[in-house]
Amino acid sequence: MMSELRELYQEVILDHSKAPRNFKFPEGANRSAQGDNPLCGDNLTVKIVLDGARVVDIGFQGSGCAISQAAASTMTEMVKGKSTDEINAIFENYHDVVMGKAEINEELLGKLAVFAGVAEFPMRVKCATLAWHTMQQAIRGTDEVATTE
Amino acid sequence: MMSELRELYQEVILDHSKAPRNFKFPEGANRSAQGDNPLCGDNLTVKIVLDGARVVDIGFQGSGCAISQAAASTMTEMVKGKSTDEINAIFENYHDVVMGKAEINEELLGKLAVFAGVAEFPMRVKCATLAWHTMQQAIRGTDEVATTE
Amino acid sequence: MSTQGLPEAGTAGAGAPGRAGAKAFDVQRVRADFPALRQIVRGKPLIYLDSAATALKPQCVLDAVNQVYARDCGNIHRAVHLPSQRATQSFEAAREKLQAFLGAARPEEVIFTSGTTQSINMVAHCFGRARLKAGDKILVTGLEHHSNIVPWQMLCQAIGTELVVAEIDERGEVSLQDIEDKLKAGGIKLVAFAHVSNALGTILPAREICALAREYGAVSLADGAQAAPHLAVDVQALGCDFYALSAHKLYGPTGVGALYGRFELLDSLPPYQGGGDMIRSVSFAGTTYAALPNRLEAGTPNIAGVIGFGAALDYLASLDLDAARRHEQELFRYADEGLRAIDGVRRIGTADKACGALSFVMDAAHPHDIGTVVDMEGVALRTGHHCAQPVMTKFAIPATARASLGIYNNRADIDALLASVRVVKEMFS
Amino acid sequence: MSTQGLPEAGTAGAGAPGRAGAKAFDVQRVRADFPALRQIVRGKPLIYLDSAATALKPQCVLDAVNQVYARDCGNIHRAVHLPSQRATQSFEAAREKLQAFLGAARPEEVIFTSGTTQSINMVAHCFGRARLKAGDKILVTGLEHHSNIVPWQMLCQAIGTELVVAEIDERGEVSLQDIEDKLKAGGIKLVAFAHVSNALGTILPAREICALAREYGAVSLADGAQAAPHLAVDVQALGCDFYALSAHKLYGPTGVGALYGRFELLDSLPPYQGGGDMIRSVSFAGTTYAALPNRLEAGTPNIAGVIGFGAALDYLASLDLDAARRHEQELFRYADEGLRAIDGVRRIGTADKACGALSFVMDAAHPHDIGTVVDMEGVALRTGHHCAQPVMTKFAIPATARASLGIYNNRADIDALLASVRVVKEMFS
Ligand SMILES: Cc1ncc(COP(=O)(O)O)c(C=O)c1O
Ligand SMILES: Cc1ncc(COP(=O)(O)O)c(C=O)c1O
Repeated sequence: MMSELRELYQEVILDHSKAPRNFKFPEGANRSAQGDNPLCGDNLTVKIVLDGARVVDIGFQGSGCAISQAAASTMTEMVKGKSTDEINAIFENYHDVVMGKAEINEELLGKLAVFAGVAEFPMRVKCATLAWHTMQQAIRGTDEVATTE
Repeated sequence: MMSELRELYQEVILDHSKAPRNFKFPEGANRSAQGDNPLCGDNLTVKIVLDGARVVDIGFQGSGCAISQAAASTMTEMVKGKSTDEINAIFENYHDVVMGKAEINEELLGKLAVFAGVAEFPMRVKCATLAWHTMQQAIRGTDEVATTE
Repeated sequence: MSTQGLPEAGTAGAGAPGRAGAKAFDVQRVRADFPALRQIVRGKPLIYLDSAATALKPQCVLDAVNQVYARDCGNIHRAVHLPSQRATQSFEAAREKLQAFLGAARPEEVIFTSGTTQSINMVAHCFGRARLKAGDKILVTGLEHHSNIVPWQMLCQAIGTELVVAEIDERGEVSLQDIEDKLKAGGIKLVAFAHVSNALGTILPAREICALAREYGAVSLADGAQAAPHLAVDVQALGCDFYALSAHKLYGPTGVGALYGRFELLDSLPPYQGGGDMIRSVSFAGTTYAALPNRLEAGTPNIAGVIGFGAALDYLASLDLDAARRHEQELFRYADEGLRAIDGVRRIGTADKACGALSFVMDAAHPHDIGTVVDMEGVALRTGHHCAQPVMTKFAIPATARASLGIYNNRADIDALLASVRVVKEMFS
Repeated sequence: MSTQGLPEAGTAGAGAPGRAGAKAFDVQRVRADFPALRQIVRGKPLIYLDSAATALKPQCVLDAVNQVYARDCGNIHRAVHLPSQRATQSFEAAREKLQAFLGAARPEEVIFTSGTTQSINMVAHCFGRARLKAGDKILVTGLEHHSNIVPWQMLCQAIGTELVVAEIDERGEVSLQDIEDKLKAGGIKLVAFAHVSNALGTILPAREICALAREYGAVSLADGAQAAPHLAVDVQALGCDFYALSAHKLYGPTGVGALYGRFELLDSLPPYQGGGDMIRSVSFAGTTYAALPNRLEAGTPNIAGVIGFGAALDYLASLDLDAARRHEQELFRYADEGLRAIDGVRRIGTADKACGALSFVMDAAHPHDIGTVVDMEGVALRTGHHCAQPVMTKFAIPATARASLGIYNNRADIDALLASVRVVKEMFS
């Protein structure tokens, strides 16, 4: 049992949750969205410098559990500099992996592979995806609050 | 089992239900009340000629099952000419008998003893008491509709 | 032979009985799944002909409820622990089962309620108060259950809308022409009608009524409490905006029902009750509400009940429902003919298309006395106004005796009913 | 040693633990009555510390529900047949059991609902819309569950009443002086407060609050969802006008609750929902309503749920409840001390008088992570805002982890909790 837990809380995740990267808003951000998980109280704001269809810079702020903080932190590292098409492809695989619906595409996910353990914890899927939903909302430029419901 | 049924639907009851006595309103009635059983649709109106504390005349109209019609019919026969105190004493025993809570006081109930079988049929107690509740409402002179709830 | 009893084409999914290729329905096997049928009542095996009031439950429903209480005993949606996770998953799975059963487009269109009554009150409150105004009209029919009358009367009293009634004829049918005329006259913003009448068995032309409502700009609500157990329901094919039903009449637990609502419409409604689970965020400065379906499901729901409802839907899905419905229709016809053949019995509700419930009165005995006598014969049926007093008024009777069918009834049940009715006749004449 | 955990005198019925003559409480015997405790979760026997969310059910509740579905499967109040008779009798017997449990004066003062949430919404709707008007004030406290906030906010939005909040202090207590000041300022027509807080465990001085409300001409409503399982409730001694509770937190089924209302007040309210069973007579010309309790119980109720609730009340009546409550209080203190002794753990809610729930946060880990880790240790507790977001805001935390007690918990459960919290600490620091 404890091995599943180690699988969930991998070093990378603990590390990112304790010292989240890009935990500040980028200068010149032209896109922003807020996300929250009403059932557990997690909330975060993602701001992006979007140039055409490319995420030039990104940062976030907010509070949440280790999974959601680490997910946000690794996400910012992962998407910075990428096009929205590339980002969509990554999120699609990431989402399916944490839902337990697909195998990891290592090439696509890279470091994000550490989130595979989430699939064993259905109640934590939302924690792993909130930041991503919020980021996509920001890119779409809609004003709605993203939620994970 | 059928014997309980014969006990319930005694000849006297069937007879009164088919040919209810005092099934008309007495002339000079100075008291009236309406009763209904919202759950089964039975309803009746009782009118009384009350002289002081004595029921000089009484009649009823309405529709209902055999038990409720026979109860109303036998009631009118029973209370005509009696004082409200006498009537209360009769109803008290009658009520307790049909509820299965007391033995019959033959002297008091007379012909009403045929209703003893109702005690075996809890869902029919209301049928046996609606007319009585309505009559008492009429004597009290309140305007409310009597119900058996 | 009357054609009464044939299900409505298109929504009923049943063909003529005995047609080539139709599988036989194994009612004996089905009966074995219902533990309540194994009991002896008044010295005789129970003959249950009161399914329109509440249906018996198959063992798998008992087992599902039991499993929630004996194992997956956690509140839903909010905890990370395993019993709660399991309960949450079964709860949401039940929503998807009901979505499939009703043919709804999305699971969020299914709101769990405590029953048909609450489903209709929810529409009266949320849609009624938000969208209707004084002078607007609400059309109902003359055969409605009180649950589809009183909420509208209460709304009318609160906000000044008006109730318009499409009366029924002497067979217990509504007239589409009459409904169209009333819509044409203008002002009707909502049409609320029973898909099947609980007092008369009449199957209403639901698809046509919904189409008329839409044509004249009114929203439609079908009360499916009696239809869901007997007809194949497809809310999209019916074209209704709202559909209400109760689990306990559909072989499921008590205290559960559902409201289907077309997504865009449902999503535009304010919440019904306030409380846990229906919010996005609460503060004394201002509260925001959750998305569907949670917004309309305040508080801890009937978790075991909903999961048991899911088990009932699984059970129905495991049967050949077309065959079951043909079986019920045959039985309906058999009972109808048997009752009519008894001198002094008058059937109430003789619509061309009917199912489920057979009401009757007798010259010799009041319905209440019929009920007591047949109960002593071990036959459970219902007597009274069936929460449809306007129907009683229309037929100028105080009440009826009503036999109603479930998938577990067989010819022997009907034979017992007919025999017991003959006992009544003998006894009172 | 803190005096935290001592039940309120007068309503709690518990004395000091270990006092002379106090019977020992046989928790092992009680545990054997709860089938959910026999399961293995994550390879370990379930440690259930989430009773504030929903309590486990004793076998007799399962049996009672089962008996309704397997035998007494009839709708209530209207049929003459035997299954319906039996169900009706058990249903009304449950009302009398709850009357006794709450110390209500008459059975008609007990209205069955689908839960605390519905009970409070019923008062907001029926009392609120009939009796309050724009500008009237409603007082709640800062520790309320969303169920005792949102219905009032919705009412305020609908009719223009205003919400006044008696804030809590850093221990999670309300101030009677503050409440009196607010009442003195005028305009408050209703005081709605939790008898016990679900997030903090605080026991509110219910009797004093109700007396103040009465003194200043306001009606009082106590939300007893968390109090009923832990304190001896006597609505007449408390002097409250309304009392709301849920069966599922009181070892009973889901989808059932009740509203107690003082007869004269309750009897003066208009109906909540319209439908079957709540009417005296229905016609399109005009409908009249039934007497209490039926007027407020529209539609087919949760029959099996209510009867199961009756069985839960019987079960509680079979125990030495004073001893059970002393046992719970000792355990509460034991858990409180154990949690405080772990470095990096901070208890949230440290009122003088508390019971049931122990909230805490940790420096090392977010509550959600605590929940997942302890769940893997087989310990079920709850993490989140507990439907009390204003409490979280007040303490400036996103959420807490909450352990909550039932009569079946023992020291081993608390030891397991403490051990699993130490695992969390190790894991995240
Ligand atoms: C204090 C309090 N009030 C109200 C409620 C709502 O109860 P229910 O969800 O059973 O309606 C709860 C339970 O979550 C509670 O703890
Ligand atoms: C046609 C119809 N509508 C509504 C209802 C009310 O259903 P419930 O009592 O389950 O809320 C019933 C059942 O009595 C019914 O037959």
